[in-house]
Amino acid sequence: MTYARPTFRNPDLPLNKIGRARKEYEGAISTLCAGCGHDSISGAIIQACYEMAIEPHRLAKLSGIGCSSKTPTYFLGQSHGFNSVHGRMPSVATGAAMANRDLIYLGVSGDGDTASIGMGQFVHAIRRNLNILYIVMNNGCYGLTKGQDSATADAGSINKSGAENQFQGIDLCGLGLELGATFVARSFSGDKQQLIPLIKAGLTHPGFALIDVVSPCVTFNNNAGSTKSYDYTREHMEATAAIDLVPYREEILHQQDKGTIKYIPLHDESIIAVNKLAADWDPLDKSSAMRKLAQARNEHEILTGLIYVDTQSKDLHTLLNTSDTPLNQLSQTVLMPSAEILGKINKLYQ
Amino acid sequence: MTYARPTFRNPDLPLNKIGRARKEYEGAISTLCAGCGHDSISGAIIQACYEMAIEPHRLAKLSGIGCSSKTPTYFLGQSHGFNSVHGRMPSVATGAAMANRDLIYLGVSGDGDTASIGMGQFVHAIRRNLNILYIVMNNGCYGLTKGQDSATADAGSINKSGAENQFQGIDLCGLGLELGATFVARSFSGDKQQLIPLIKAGLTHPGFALIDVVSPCVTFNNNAGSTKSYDYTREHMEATAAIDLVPYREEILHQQDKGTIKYIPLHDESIIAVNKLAADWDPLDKSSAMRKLAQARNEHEILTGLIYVDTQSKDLHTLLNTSDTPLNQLSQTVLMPSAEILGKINKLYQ
Amino acid sequence: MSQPVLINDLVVRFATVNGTGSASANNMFAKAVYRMGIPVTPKNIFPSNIQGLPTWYEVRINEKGYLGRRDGIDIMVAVNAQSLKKDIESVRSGGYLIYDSTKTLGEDFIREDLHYIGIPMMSLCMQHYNDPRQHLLMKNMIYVGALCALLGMEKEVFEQLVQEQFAKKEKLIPGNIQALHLGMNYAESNFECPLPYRLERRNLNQNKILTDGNNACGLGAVFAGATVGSWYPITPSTSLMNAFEKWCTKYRIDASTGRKNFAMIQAEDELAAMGMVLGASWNGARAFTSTSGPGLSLMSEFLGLSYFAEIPAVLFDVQRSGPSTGMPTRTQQSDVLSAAYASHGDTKHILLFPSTPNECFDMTLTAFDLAEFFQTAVIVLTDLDLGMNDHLTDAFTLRDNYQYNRGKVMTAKDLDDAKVWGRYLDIDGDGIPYRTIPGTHPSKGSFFTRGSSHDPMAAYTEDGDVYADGMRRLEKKWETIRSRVPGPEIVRFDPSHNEAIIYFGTSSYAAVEAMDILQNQGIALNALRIKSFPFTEEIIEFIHAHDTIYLVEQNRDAQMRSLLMIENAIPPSKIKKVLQFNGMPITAQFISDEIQKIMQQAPIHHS
Amino acid sequence: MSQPVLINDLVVRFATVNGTGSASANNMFAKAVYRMGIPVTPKNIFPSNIQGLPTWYEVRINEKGYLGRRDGIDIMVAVNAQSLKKDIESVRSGGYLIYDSTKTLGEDFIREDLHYIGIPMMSLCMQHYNDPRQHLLMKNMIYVGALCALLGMEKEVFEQLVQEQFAKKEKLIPGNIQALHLGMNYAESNFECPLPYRLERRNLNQNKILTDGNNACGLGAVFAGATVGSWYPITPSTSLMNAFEKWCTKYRIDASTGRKNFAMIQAEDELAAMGMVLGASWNGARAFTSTSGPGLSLMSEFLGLSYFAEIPAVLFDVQRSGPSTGMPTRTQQSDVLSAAYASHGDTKHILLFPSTPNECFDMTLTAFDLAEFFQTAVIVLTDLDLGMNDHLTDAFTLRDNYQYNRGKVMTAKDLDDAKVWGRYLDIDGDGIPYRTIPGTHPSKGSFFTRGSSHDPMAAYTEDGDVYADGMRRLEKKWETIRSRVPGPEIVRFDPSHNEAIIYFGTSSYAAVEAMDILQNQGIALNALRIKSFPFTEEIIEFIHAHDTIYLVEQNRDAQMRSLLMIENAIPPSKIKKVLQFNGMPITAQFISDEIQKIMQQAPIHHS
Ligand SMILES: Cc1ncc(C[n+]2csc(CCOP(=O)(O)OP(=O)(O)O)c2C)c(N)n1
Ligand SMILES: Cc1ncc(C[n+]2csc(CCOP(=O)(O)OP(=O)(O)O)c2C)c(N)n1
Ligand code: SF4
Ligand code: SF4
Ligand SMILES: [Mg+2]
Ligand SMILES: [Mg+2]
Repeated sequence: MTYARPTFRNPDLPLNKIGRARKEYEGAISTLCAGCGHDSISGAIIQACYEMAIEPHRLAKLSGIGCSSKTPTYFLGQSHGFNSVHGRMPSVATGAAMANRDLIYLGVSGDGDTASIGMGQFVHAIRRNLNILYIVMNNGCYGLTKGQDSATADAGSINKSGAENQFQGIDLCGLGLELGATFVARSFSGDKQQLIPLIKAGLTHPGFALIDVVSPCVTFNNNAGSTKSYDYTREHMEATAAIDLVPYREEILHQQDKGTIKYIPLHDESIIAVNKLAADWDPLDKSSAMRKLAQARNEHEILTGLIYVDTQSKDLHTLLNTSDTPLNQLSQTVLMPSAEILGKINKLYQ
Repeated sequence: MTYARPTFRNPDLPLNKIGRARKEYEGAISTLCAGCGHDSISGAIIQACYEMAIEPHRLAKLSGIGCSSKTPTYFLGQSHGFNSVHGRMPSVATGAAMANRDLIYLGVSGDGDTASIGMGQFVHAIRRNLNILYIVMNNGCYGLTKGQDSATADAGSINKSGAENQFQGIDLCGLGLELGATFVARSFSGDKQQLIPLIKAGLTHPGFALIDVVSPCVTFNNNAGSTKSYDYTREHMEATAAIDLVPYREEILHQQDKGTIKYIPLHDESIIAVNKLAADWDPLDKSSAMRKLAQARNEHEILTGLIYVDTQSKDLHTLLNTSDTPLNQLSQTVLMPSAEILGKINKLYQ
Repeated sequence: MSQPVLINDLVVRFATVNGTGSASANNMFAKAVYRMGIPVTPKNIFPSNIQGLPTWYEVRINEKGYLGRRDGIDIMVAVNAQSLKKDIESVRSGGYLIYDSTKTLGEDFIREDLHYIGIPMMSLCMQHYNDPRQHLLMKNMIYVGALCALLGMEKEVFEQLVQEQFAKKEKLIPGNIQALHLGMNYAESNFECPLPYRLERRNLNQNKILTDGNNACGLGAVFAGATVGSWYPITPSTSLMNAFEKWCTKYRIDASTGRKNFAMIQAEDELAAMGMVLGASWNGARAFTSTSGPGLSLMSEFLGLSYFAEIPAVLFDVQRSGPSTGMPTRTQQSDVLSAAYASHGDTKHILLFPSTPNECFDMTLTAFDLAEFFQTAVIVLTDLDLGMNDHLTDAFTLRDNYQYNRGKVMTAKDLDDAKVWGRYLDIDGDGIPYRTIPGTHPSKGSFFTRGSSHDPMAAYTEDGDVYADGMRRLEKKWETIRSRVPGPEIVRFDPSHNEAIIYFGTSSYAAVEAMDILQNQGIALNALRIKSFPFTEEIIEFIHAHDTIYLVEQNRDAQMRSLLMIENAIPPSKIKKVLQFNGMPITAQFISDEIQKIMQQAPIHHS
Repeated sequence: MSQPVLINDLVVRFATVNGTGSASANNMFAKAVYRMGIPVTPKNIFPSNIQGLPTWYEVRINEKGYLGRRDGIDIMVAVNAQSLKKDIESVRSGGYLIYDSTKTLGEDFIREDLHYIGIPMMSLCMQHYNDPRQHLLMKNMIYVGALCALLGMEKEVFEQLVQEQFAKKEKLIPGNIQALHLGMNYAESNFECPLPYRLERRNLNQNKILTDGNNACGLGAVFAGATVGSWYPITPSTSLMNAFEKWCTKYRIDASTGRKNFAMIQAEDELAAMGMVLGASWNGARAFTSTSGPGLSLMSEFLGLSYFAEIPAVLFDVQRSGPSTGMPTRTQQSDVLSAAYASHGDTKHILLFPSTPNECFDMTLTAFDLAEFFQTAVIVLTDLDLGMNDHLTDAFTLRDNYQYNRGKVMTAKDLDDAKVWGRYLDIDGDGIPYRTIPGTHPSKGSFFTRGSSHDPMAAYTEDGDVYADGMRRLEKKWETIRSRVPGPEIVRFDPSHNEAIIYFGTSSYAAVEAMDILQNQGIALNALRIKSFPFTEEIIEFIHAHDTIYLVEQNRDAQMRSLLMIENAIPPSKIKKVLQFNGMPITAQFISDEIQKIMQQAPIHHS
């Protein structure tokens, strides 16, 4: 990565608000298996960031270890990437956010990375309402180590070698709700139309935004009997609603009147437009979200779409009461007390 | 611990079914602070095991690190104790259970030990339906390291130094339900009448039994403003029901007719008698349990008592399909294939 | 170019794409060599991904039995377009390139000093097979067939291997046999077969098998009576647990009930995996886990508990290239120091260093015996090369009348008979106390296990002298251990030689060959192979008996050398470092070159 | 018994019950000694529980400035009935026992060779205070008052200290002053005051302060510009983070907004604490954590990432007695080896070894500078004794014109000006690459950070040679580090001496005293104090300049000796081990005795 990269731009490519082409949001060529769900999610991330006109250098993409955790290499090549250690991305992201509240944080993880080795850190990042969009590329297995069942594999799901998983699967959305996650959504790598607006909303949400994306592993867990295969997911998907993220001022006014749409204003100037599909559910009401989720689970449906959002929550920085200036920008003058003060301190110990 | 301990017994002490006095279920003298809730829980454990006439040497008591995790020294002195490392008792207990399915496993932990450093292992022990009674002595703080807020401290709770906890507290019962724990209860160290039968039921339950016991830390978290103090807990406690554990055959028959009592037969010969207090709640129905809990939470009540029990679940041994004979009792003859077999195996690689 | 004839001394490399099924074809080639009685060792060089990247399979064939890796490829089977350029560059001058000539090679790909053997693999497939899914697989069989003809190998051997491989999917046999023949026939009709590089039947593999170390360890654990296995997947250790499960499923299921006489749990991480091992061992089962570098780091707190609370544990660390995530699919011997002293405080752990699959099997039995006898962790350090590659090795055998050594365990009767029993009492003066298994006796033998300081009766203590006595007893136990671990293999000891080579693990193959290379240049070295840590007296004496030691390691920091100095006061100036750490299995040439370089340097100032 | 008069050379021990408020009274005594200009160091010896167990406070007073612990108690203030028997036994013959004579002592408690000073503490309390809650606290002030009289100390000093201590709760002052006087008066009226053991004003504490190492490190981190602190509570490191928070709350809150110019998170465990440090450092903030042994073990995977991905990190390891949970409230220097090589693979970390609170402060600044300059982890190894006990130390000072060294960081302008920039390119030939802080430049300077193998441009690679080059560059960086870390303190170097003592950290106090003891016996030693790892050239030269080195350590396994051998090829036979590891701070007597023992042993066979 010398930055002597070709700056030539095809003048015909449509540019976004900050004058960047979609290409500029791409990354290196993927080394994942052809057809891997994760690649589609990378595509959705690229599209969402392009459409939102995010300045790539203002975004930090962090991950753990796994096929899913490799994807940050394959999108947003001009952003800052950190492929940490297995299961420990949330703490690295927390530290990064503490140091610089002004970047946008995108965490990418796998179901093994999050629900097994990373469970503790995942839970605590939620509890602290860390400012991050946390995407789990959930394939119910450990792709990179060759297909073992993960902790999100459903009991009864059959893996490639024909074995039936005995243990109950962890529902990351259910867990997120229980722990007080302030933005909870589920999607499917095969449904970009649903996924892209969710990513946009998640990137905008001030606090912990969880998107659990079913993302089939074509090599190890796409067989008949698997409950994380393309076919199974397509058949059992049930969406809460169609949503869209609308930059507030610009567009909300002439959309105000569409009857079935609910508008959720976010802390910045944007708004989530929810085209309500599911009855008996209000994304702003946690109990209804929990009920909806439990109900879908009982009926062996995979509930997708936005599930819950809390627009009033206090994010990590508010909870920590840190200064508006990112800590990494404070100079020695601001940070170091004077020699006189040190003298005064000495007096206390005399 | 030479076992040349005095065997003299006061002949007047009442003995349990296996001829042991309550004293024989005690342990070393506690070194906890006078008034610490944990000591009361130890007392309840002693009483429950005495009443159940458990053979002390058939019980293994395991813990992590903390004031709470010290308590196994203070009860059941003739049982086998394992004070492991901080937050990692569940894995040690899992290994122990794998090796010997015939012992009774009692895990004791603190809120720091379970909800912070131990979160990952706690979650996964639940997921595997490990055969254990897992008691959390929950004081909302780290007693042994001098009173820092723990992850179960409620947001808004004031600690001894007057600071208000900013982060949302983790509700271990809610988490347990979400993760599929098959026995979930909450109690209060100050309410032995409620606690003792819960411990008995938990010890009998085949699978993961969680009892989250509010257990005030008199030294660091019993001040005004704390939501884990004696006073606060007493004021905000709300019980689901009064329960009792009845050894099945012996007593069930002549109790059958009491109208408001619900009987839950367990896998062995015993039965939980639930004297239903709470409306709109059935301990066998998970949704009702979740609803009940969420409702109490919204009303700032501390829901105690049995919350949920699944009497049909498959325990770890069933899931692993291990032999009835404990693995640690299999001899070399059973375990080691013959030299002939080794010869056959060699052939495969020729 | 007229070629010298080379018989039974070749390196053949297959350059393919991972996830395309070439592995089993390549493997068949290696096995055919083996069946022809010629010593052979293949190595997989694979990327850290699942599908679509270049991968290599390198087969060293050497009738003298030199089976380490050797640089310089004689025959390259290049069927991966991605890496073709580099693959061609890597062939040694005068070597052969076998490629798919369905498309002609561009100018760029032509080296004057190579022989090109084009086989139209894809077009043969297209002509003979309708199902496009078969094309990739059959292409592999075609080049194997071609090789058979080109090297003058026995086609019956290949046909037999096809039969065996598809024994359970019989209808695939004819197609595969056909592909073999397509390759053979094409080669025979278009090239002068056999080439000057050729293979001839020998009878050198009697009582040898071809298998990998992970399989051997997993199988060893079954024979050792391990009943509890917990683990967290990590390359290159995963297949060890898979092997254990496979063999247990075969030999440890109760025929009458269908129930398992073993329990395996895929843990949530490595900390939990080690926790389960300790819990199970504490409860009297033989329990183990396996991992690689990052997992070792994560287990370090629990390893300290094992040491201090004296709980048996067996851990296989199949080393890969560190630090951190490093090169997960490359080999190294770089966890030696961190394994030996894993955990804070004054801790030490027993290490075993097998060098062949046969020894993996045998040392696994030893590992469980040592762990239980000494009530402490035993770490078996293998590496990716040993664990995941097939090696030609002696057939597995059981020692005569082999009995598990369960160590000093008090039975109920022992407890009744004993006057006094304390969990950490050193009754025998060897530093090893007696333990009880929970549940043994209704009123005797219970004790409290803890990682905090304890007295001989297992009671908690903060008395510094009692604590220090306990630590000194552990030191004494360590001395006992030193006298009981497997001694070294003294490979050569001629008192007239002043210099010696010392090595361990997978460096052995290359080291033995290097000795011969040096010998040919008039440099005679004695040799010793380390098999365990702590180091037994024989190792120390051997070192003292020489002026200079060349210590061969596959790491950067000479970690084994550190251990020798720390534990045995070996003067550092005496031990010269021969270090390869690029992730590839070490070669004899590297070792002999390095040793010669050191010899040529001015003697270091001994202060 | 007629007593020799002892002036300003005493050990006074207070035996109390923890959680009863005695700590602040005892502390007041030590501070009074300090205020009288006499060198003094107190030590807390406390149990691993919160309330109700025996605890001791030991004050060494020595006008020669010997401030290590000394065995042999001259005056015991024994107010804990639980431990009374043992406390009496521990007094040196001819010493004094001050006890509560409200109840008469039983026969059992009488030793002929001691002086008994009974003060009816409880009964005085009952007579003068109504509120029973005050009894315990006032009892403490009474014995302090009695000591003042008995030792001939200045009562104004105590009165002044009471005023200061209760400055914010003024109404408590009269009661406490009264209690002081009750003790003084009772002592004066009933005993011949002062005793032959007495204290006289000196002026030896100018420019010295009395504080603990954890406070100094916490304060140092504020001055060093640390903005991110994450941690998991563990004794004895907790108070370090508390100090950081306290000083930040004082000096780092923006006056206008009330918002914090720092961020602290109590992490869920030590893995997370270190993860946060790496995340924050990667993002360009100065970040740190502190822990003790078990936490160090848990951080080991992340420390490897720091080394390999070259991310700064500052870690304070306040060592306690290991292994495992060990003795959590006792001191030791036993994480040296595991800290130096924490993590699997070939890794190494910078270590700093402060020996006084003053140095804790100063080295904390150094730690951040080194971590950022070298882009790697720096572990400051203190211990419980240094961290939690007050020490007499030079007042904190800032180096003149001290500027943070943020290391090689590319600004936006640098990026625009540079022809080529690669995250892991060694432009300067010192092994240290240039880094960027995320967000610096809209189109330049972004790179991918990873713990897997990477090339100089930060791209993923599985090329063994590229990987090995990177590892060699890290070795080169290590050599640069070796030339830049704080050099040793050469305490004495007389070329005519053949033998020397080497020590580090809290052994310094005792080592200096031991040198004088030995000197008095005609044994002259040179001396050096190690301040950092890797070892600078001066250390090596110093060692080479001597025949024998006595290396003083507070661990069992001579871990520093191991490091010297591993890294610097120091012949093991040259370094003799002087090891105390019972959890108590080391004493001069122990050191001098051990050295004499070694000297008397026949010289070891050097092979
Ligand atoms: C500490 C540690 N343990 C184990 C591994 C091996 N490992 C790499 S990826 C992975 C699991 C990945 O599963 P998941 O997060 O679901 O990602 P996927 O590959 O399925 O996308 C494991 C176990 C590791 N890198 N580090
Ligand atoms: C790895 C590790 N980190 C930190 C500690 C220090 N420590 C001991 S107990 C404890 C917290 C105990 O809290 P909790 O589990 O709630 O028990 P309580 O004392 O409140 O009963 C901590 C952090 C430790 N022993 N080990
Ligand atoms: S193994 Fe599975 S998860 Fe990994 S790249 Fe292939 S399809 Fe994707
Ligand atoms: S500190 Fe708190 S938790 Fe610990 S023993 Fe005392 S009261 Fe109990
Ligand atoms: Mg996955
Ligand atoms: Mg607690």
